Amino acid sequence: MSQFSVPWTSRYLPSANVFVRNMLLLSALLAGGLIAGAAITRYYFDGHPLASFLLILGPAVTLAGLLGLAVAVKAWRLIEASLMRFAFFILIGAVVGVSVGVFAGALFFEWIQALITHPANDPTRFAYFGGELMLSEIAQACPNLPRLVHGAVWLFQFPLVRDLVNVGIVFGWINVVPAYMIWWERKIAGRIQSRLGPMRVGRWHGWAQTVADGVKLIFKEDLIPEGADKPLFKVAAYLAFVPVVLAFVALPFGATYVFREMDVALVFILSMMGIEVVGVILAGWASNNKWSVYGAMREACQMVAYEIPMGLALVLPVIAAGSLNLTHIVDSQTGGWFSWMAFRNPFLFAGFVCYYVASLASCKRAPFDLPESESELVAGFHTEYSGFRWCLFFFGEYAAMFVVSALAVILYLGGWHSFIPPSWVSGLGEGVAARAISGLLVSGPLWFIVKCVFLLYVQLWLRWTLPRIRIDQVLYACVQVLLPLTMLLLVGNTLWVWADEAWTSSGWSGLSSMLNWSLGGIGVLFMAGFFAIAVYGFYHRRRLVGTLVIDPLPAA
Amino acid sequence: MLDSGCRVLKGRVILRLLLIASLGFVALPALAQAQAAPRVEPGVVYATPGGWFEAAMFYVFGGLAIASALGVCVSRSVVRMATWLFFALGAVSILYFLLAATFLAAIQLIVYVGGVLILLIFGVMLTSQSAWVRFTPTRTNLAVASLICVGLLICLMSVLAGTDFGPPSATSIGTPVEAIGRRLLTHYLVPFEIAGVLLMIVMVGAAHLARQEKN
Amino acid sequence: MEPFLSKLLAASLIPPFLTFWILVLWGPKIGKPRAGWVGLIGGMGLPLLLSTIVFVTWFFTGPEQRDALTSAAQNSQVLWSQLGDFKVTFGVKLDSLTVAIHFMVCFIAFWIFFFSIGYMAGHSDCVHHQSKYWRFFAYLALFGFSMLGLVISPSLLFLFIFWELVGLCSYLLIGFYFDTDYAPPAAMKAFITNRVGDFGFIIGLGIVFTFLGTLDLEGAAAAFKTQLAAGTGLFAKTVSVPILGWSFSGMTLATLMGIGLFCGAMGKSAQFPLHVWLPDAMAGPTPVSALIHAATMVAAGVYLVARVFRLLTPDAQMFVAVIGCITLTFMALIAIVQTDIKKCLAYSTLSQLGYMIFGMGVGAWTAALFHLVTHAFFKAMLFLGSGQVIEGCHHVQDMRRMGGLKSKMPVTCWTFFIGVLAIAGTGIPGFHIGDLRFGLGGFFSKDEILAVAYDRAFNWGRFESGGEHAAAQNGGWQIANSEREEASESVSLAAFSAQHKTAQPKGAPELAEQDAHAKQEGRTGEANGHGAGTAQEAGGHGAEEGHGGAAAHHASAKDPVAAGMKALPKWMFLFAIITAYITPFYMFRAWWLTFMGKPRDPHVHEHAHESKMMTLPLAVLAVGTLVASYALFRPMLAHAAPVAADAPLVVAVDGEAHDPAASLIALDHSADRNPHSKLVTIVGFSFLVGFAVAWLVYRKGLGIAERLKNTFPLNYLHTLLEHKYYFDELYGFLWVRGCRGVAAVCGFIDTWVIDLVYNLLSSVTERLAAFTGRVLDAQGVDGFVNGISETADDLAEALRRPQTGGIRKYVLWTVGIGTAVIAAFLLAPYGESAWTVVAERLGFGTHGG
Amino acid sequence: MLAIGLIHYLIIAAVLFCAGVFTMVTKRNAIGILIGVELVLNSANVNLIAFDRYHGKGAMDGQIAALFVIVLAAAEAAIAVAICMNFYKNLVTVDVDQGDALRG
Repeated sequence: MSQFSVPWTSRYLPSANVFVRNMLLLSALLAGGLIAGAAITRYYFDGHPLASFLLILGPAVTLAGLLGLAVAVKAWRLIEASLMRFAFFILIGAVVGVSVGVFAGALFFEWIQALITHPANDPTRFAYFGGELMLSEIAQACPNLPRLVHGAVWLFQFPLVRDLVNVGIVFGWINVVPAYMIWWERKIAGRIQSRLGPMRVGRWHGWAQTVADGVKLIFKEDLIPEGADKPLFKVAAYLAFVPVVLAFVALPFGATYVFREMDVALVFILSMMGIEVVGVILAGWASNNKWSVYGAMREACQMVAYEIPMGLALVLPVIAAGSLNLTHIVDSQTGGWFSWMAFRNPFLFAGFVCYYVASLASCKRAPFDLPESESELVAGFHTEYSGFRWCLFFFGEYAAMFVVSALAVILYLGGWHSFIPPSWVSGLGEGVAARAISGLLVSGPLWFIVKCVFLLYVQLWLRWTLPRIRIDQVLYACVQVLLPLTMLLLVGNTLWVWADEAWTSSGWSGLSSMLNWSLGGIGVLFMAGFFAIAVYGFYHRRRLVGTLVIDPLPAA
Repeated sequence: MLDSGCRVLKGRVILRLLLIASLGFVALPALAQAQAAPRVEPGVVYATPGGWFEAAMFYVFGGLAIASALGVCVSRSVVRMATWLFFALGAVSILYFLLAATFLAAIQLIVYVGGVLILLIFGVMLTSQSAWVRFTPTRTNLAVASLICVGLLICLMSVLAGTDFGPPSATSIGTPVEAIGRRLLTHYLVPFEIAGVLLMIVMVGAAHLARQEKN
Repeated sequence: MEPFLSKLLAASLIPPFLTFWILVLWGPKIGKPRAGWVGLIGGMGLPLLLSTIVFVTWFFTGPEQRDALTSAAQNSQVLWSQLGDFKVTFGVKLDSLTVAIHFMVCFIAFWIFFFSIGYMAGHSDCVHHQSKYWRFFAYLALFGFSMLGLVISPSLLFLFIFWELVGLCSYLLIGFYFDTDYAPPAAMKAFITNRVGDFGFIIGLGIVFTFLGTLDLEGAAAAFKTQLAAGTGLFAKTVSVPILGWSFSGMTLATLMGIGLFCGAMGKSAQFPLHVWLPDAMAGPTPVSALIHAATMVAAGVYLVARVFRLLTPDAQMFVAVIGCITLTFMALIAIVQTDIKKCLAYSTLSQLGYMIFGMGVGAWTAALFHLVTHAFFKAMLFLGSGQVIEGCHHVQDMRRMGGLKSKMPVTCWTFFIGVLAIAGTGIPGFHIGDLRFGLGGFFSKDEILAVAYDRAFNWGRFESGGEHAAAQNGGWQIANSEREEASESVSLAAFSAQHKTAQPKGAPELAEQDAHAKQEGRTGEANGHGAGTAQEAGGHGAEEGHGGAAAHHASAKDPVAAGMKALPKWMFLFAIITAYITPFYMFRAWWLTFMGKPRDPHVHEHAHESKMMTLPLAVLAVGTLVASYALFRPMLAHAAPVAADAPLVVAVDGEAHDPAASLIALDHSADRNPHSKLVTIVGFSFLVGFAVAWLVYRKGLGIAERLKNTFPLNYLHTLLEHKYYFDELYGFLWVRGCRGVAAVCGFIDTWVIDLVYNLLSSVTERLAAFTGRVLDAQGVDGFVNGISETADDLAEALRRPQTGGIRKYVLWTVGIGTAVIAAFLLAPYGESAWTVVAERLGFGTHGG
Repeated sequence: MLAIGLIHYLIIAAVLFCAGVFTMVTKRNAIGILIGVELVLNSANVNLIAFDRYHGKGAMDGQIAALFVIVLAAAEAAIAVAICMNFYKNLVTVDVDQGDALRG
């Protein structure tokens, strides 16, 4: 990725303001119009009194949107100033907020579900898209809620509405992840190379740098080279991006925070990661550029080769858990860090490492970033791409990084369970508050995201630490090292699982629990060492940065 | 310059965003199961046959499959053929979702799209001297082929039309992966093993065929 | 837990077998030091791990659970093949005996493998410039596989298969230095001698198979018992052997069966008169001598006798005892005059094996096996020590050239000394703190055998009175009770003839009379027991039961005399005692000559050195000797005894004073007849005597011994012993020359009878072939074939036309023809337009549904 | 019209089959022919799964058969691509019409 930066000075601020204002205006109008239209049609078709209610609500929402927008624009300076001061806390808060929000959303959805299947209602009526839950029925089921809430709840009985909300969440997440990861990667790269990384845009450590870059890329001219296969050139970028989005569909963030829970979620996600390559290859081919073709060829080699050890390594926990369903696999890892798959037995531990290496290769990350090696192939398959299409490739890549890390977390590192065994906090009870607390502390999307972020960090770290290896070394590492190793692990793990069952059923589980605890201990030691180094680095950050003069820089 | 570029491009940007959104949304294969609760018990598929949603999905993706197959027929560049094939295979895999064969759909995506197709493109790249080499068939060839294929299609349609398949049995809904696995390792064990042996032989054979001649 | 343990035992066979193949296939590539490590880890390390798990688990398992596990393993055997009604099953024998021996084999073999890595690396083992280091470990791994398989076999058939594999390994390893002139003959000698024994074994197996109907150990024992009780099969009045047409009277065949099975043990355990191979087997590398010819393989014979103990008759058992007695005495004598350190140890091994076999013969089942285990430990250690010496002295094996090696190899010296102490039965006789006695190895195990022998020789009379009639109520023994007077002249046949009397219907009054007789005798026995105030365990128990008339089975109430088990002849006990005095003498002699005194060959002494790696197994085995003497093995073997030695015709005697196991006869521990206290005075200090004499003779080197050798009566004895009683010469005369004579006769017949017929036949065939070739083949067959080929040629020419090679045309043709066929089918039967139907199906139809 | 039945899928399979055959017959590029073969195999798979869905006995025989077809197709594709490369190595083209000699 080339280093670029747009100085976001006050000269450009008004125009950006206008853009934001227009977009918000448009969305508010759209929302209002939609609700009004829905109300009208509803009224027209069955004369429900709700229609009149919505007819009032629609314009009200529109007005509120406009007002809010105006306030936002007028208060921009104020917001900017507070952002500058509290950006770090906002960032942390955003992660927590997303988790809490998602959790609250799931609770809300569950409630809706309970409402629909309320014994007072006939569940057969809701098997159809139309939905026939009346406002009066909602009011009957929940008499204490205000009418407004009843109206809002009414919408959610439609699966399509719920799906739309979920799609919104998925898209939002996919946008948040790459944006902040790119910024983060640049900061890490800077620190590793004894510089500071982006420091200016957004004042506090350049936190808005990626946003600025994104805006720049959107406005950049879209070039298609002469002699390129234009349809393929265009479709390639989407083929690289869309499958990753689809992979998120089956990816559970928590026990109930999954868009579509599938029996074959693992296979589905793997297949989506496989499809992503088609886009890259087509991009390389359609560019009519020999460097791009080289990149595409390398990508094809690498992906076809590394899918096998990756798949084999993913089969290990599947065997250990006895299910392909990701939620079930995570459920089998309940009970503290030592019950995570990676610490179950030595084969799984090694399998985790194998999977992580193979996943680096399948994301084209360093040291396996042969397809886009800047120094030899001039960025490889996306040499000819610019602007928004280029952006799509990168969104795809970073989202894919998140997906493979998430798979590693789900299959090997206990998914959304924290390292705390749930029995330690079992005294909380069963209420909503208790569930919320345990969702945040013991098992919840927050933990899932934290673990993913850690693995992502390791990916970034590796990229800026290891040199790129040659293509023959890449293939050697796969075919001669990883493949036999994972096959051995597969056999060993199968035998282990078999023996472990036999031992456990005979009441003797000494060896397995001993190994389990010692592997878990290794994990704890590793993490403790990691955090110790991090804390050490934080305390000595000025010395580590070295001779750089950081004080004069803004927000340093 | 910048401003005019902005204005021209803004519309296209929004269009593209919408396109991506619609691609992502429409292609969500699991939406075939959208008529039920989001929390699905494993092993049970809530596809309700006969719904309008199933019909819509079928027509969209069946149409896409047919269109892509025709695209394969009419394309001249092999890479474009492969791309069309990709769309055809993807559409067929969504048909598998509609047919409640979830596992098969995922496998189709992995093996066909992730493996075979890439292999094909690989082959194209390794075996063409120039990117744009095309071998055009003769007109006679095309005419005879079209005649026979259309004839075949008509015949097949007639056979379909003339056959009474009887009432469908409602037993086979859902794809418990476990059930497939069990059946594969019990009743179909011998074919399974033979397939495994075949794959190994193929691996060796392919490596042998594609090896570099040593001088 | 059951499948787990037996699976672990079964799994222990896999690593050595795989290791064998790995070393065979890739041995030369693996290289010199690494092949040894591969052999160590795969060949014995993993089995040792598994065996340790089993051993420890078993050790901490309660008796009831152990029995349940044993029967579960017995019941979970798998059908291997079926020949008519005869089923061959395989599985795992899981009982205390198997577990203990399995662990013993694994443990000792592991350390010997370990020793071999160092030992073999120092040997010039190149043949034609190719190292055969890996080959040694391949053989060792195969040996490990076979030995472990032998130990866990539940059936005589599999035991025999592994038995032969073990023999093969022995052959391969003895002949390891096949480029020398002495190793191949030694290997062949071992192999052929073993085959002689195995011939007997096969005959025994044949009798088992024919009459007991199964080769499964448990099944055979059960059938033996049933047939004895019913008087059928093996114990029918006259048994005629099919095929041969011989007929035996009853018990004779059973005795033959026992002797036949024992023949196998004679071969493998090198018992007189098949002992000749073992000393020559020292031609193999020293670890092999330690592994096979001291610790494990030769022990297989004892293990076999222990396993078939239940199939023995009193006569067969006496045969075993006699053979054991002869071996233990005469081989010990030979050891006195040996000068080669390894041969000295070899003869001591023979003697100790004789002890074990003798122990089996006198019924000291537990004691013999215990001696096997302790002997395995210290003899392996002794052999490894000798290997260390030989290696250190650059392949000098003559003890006369050694001496004073103590300073050069201290660890070897003192571990060797521990071995000497152990084999000599060193301990503090008659002294104990609670149950704890102080001694090493043989002090416990040999003492126990001797105690039983004493009991058998001197106290056997206690069964003459008291309990026998009472005991007659129990188990299979009732057959033998009342007709003893009729069979009095031949006690050994008492059981047999009695049983026939019972089998034939007799008058009711006679039965009643018997019953009354039995009751009366029972009462008498009871009175005796109480009145005398002696703790006659067996008699007293039997009397009570007899009195109660209850059939509660208590095997210690068995009456061995009634079954025909005679008292042991006193000379046999005497022989064993004498040997107990000889053993310390020659062992101390060997140690003193090797390590103490002054160096007799300065050249050897100068270069002697000790290898660090090879001392580790010595130390471990020294500790193992100590542990095995006291803990772990004896209780485990005692646990196995009641079931494994529950024989209907012979009894096992429990030698431990405080541990009367259920079905074993306890020793007579009354104060005046306690064998242990008797032995203290007879033989307790034999080791001191032996050591003292040896020290007196050899303290100043070889001078005194040379002088003694030349004095009158000893010089003849020395010559006799030096020639090993001229056995090799005798065999050479009998068998070798005999075989040559037979061969000459065969050669004559071959030349003058068979060849004549062959030549006649060949000339006839030649003429016939000439006719066939010229007339039938050239004209008839060739013409036919040529005609076919020409037709095929024409046909191919015609078929070549459409083969254009254009793949697309093929497809086109195929599809076109297919379409045409479908179209033809479609157009024929249907009048209605297909499209109408399609439209209707799709819902566009005008007809309506 | 709304109720999707077996026949709908069979029609799609038939169209795929014919398209595959057409591709096989008209394309001169060896890989093009391979693509046609894949289409044909896919149409067979659609048939298998559709019959399994509508007329299966619940044992999923059709799905398993389709699974085997996919596996074999993968194997076939690997071998075929290797053959194409050999073809190219020998004739410096992948035009199957050039390869009509019946010798290696």
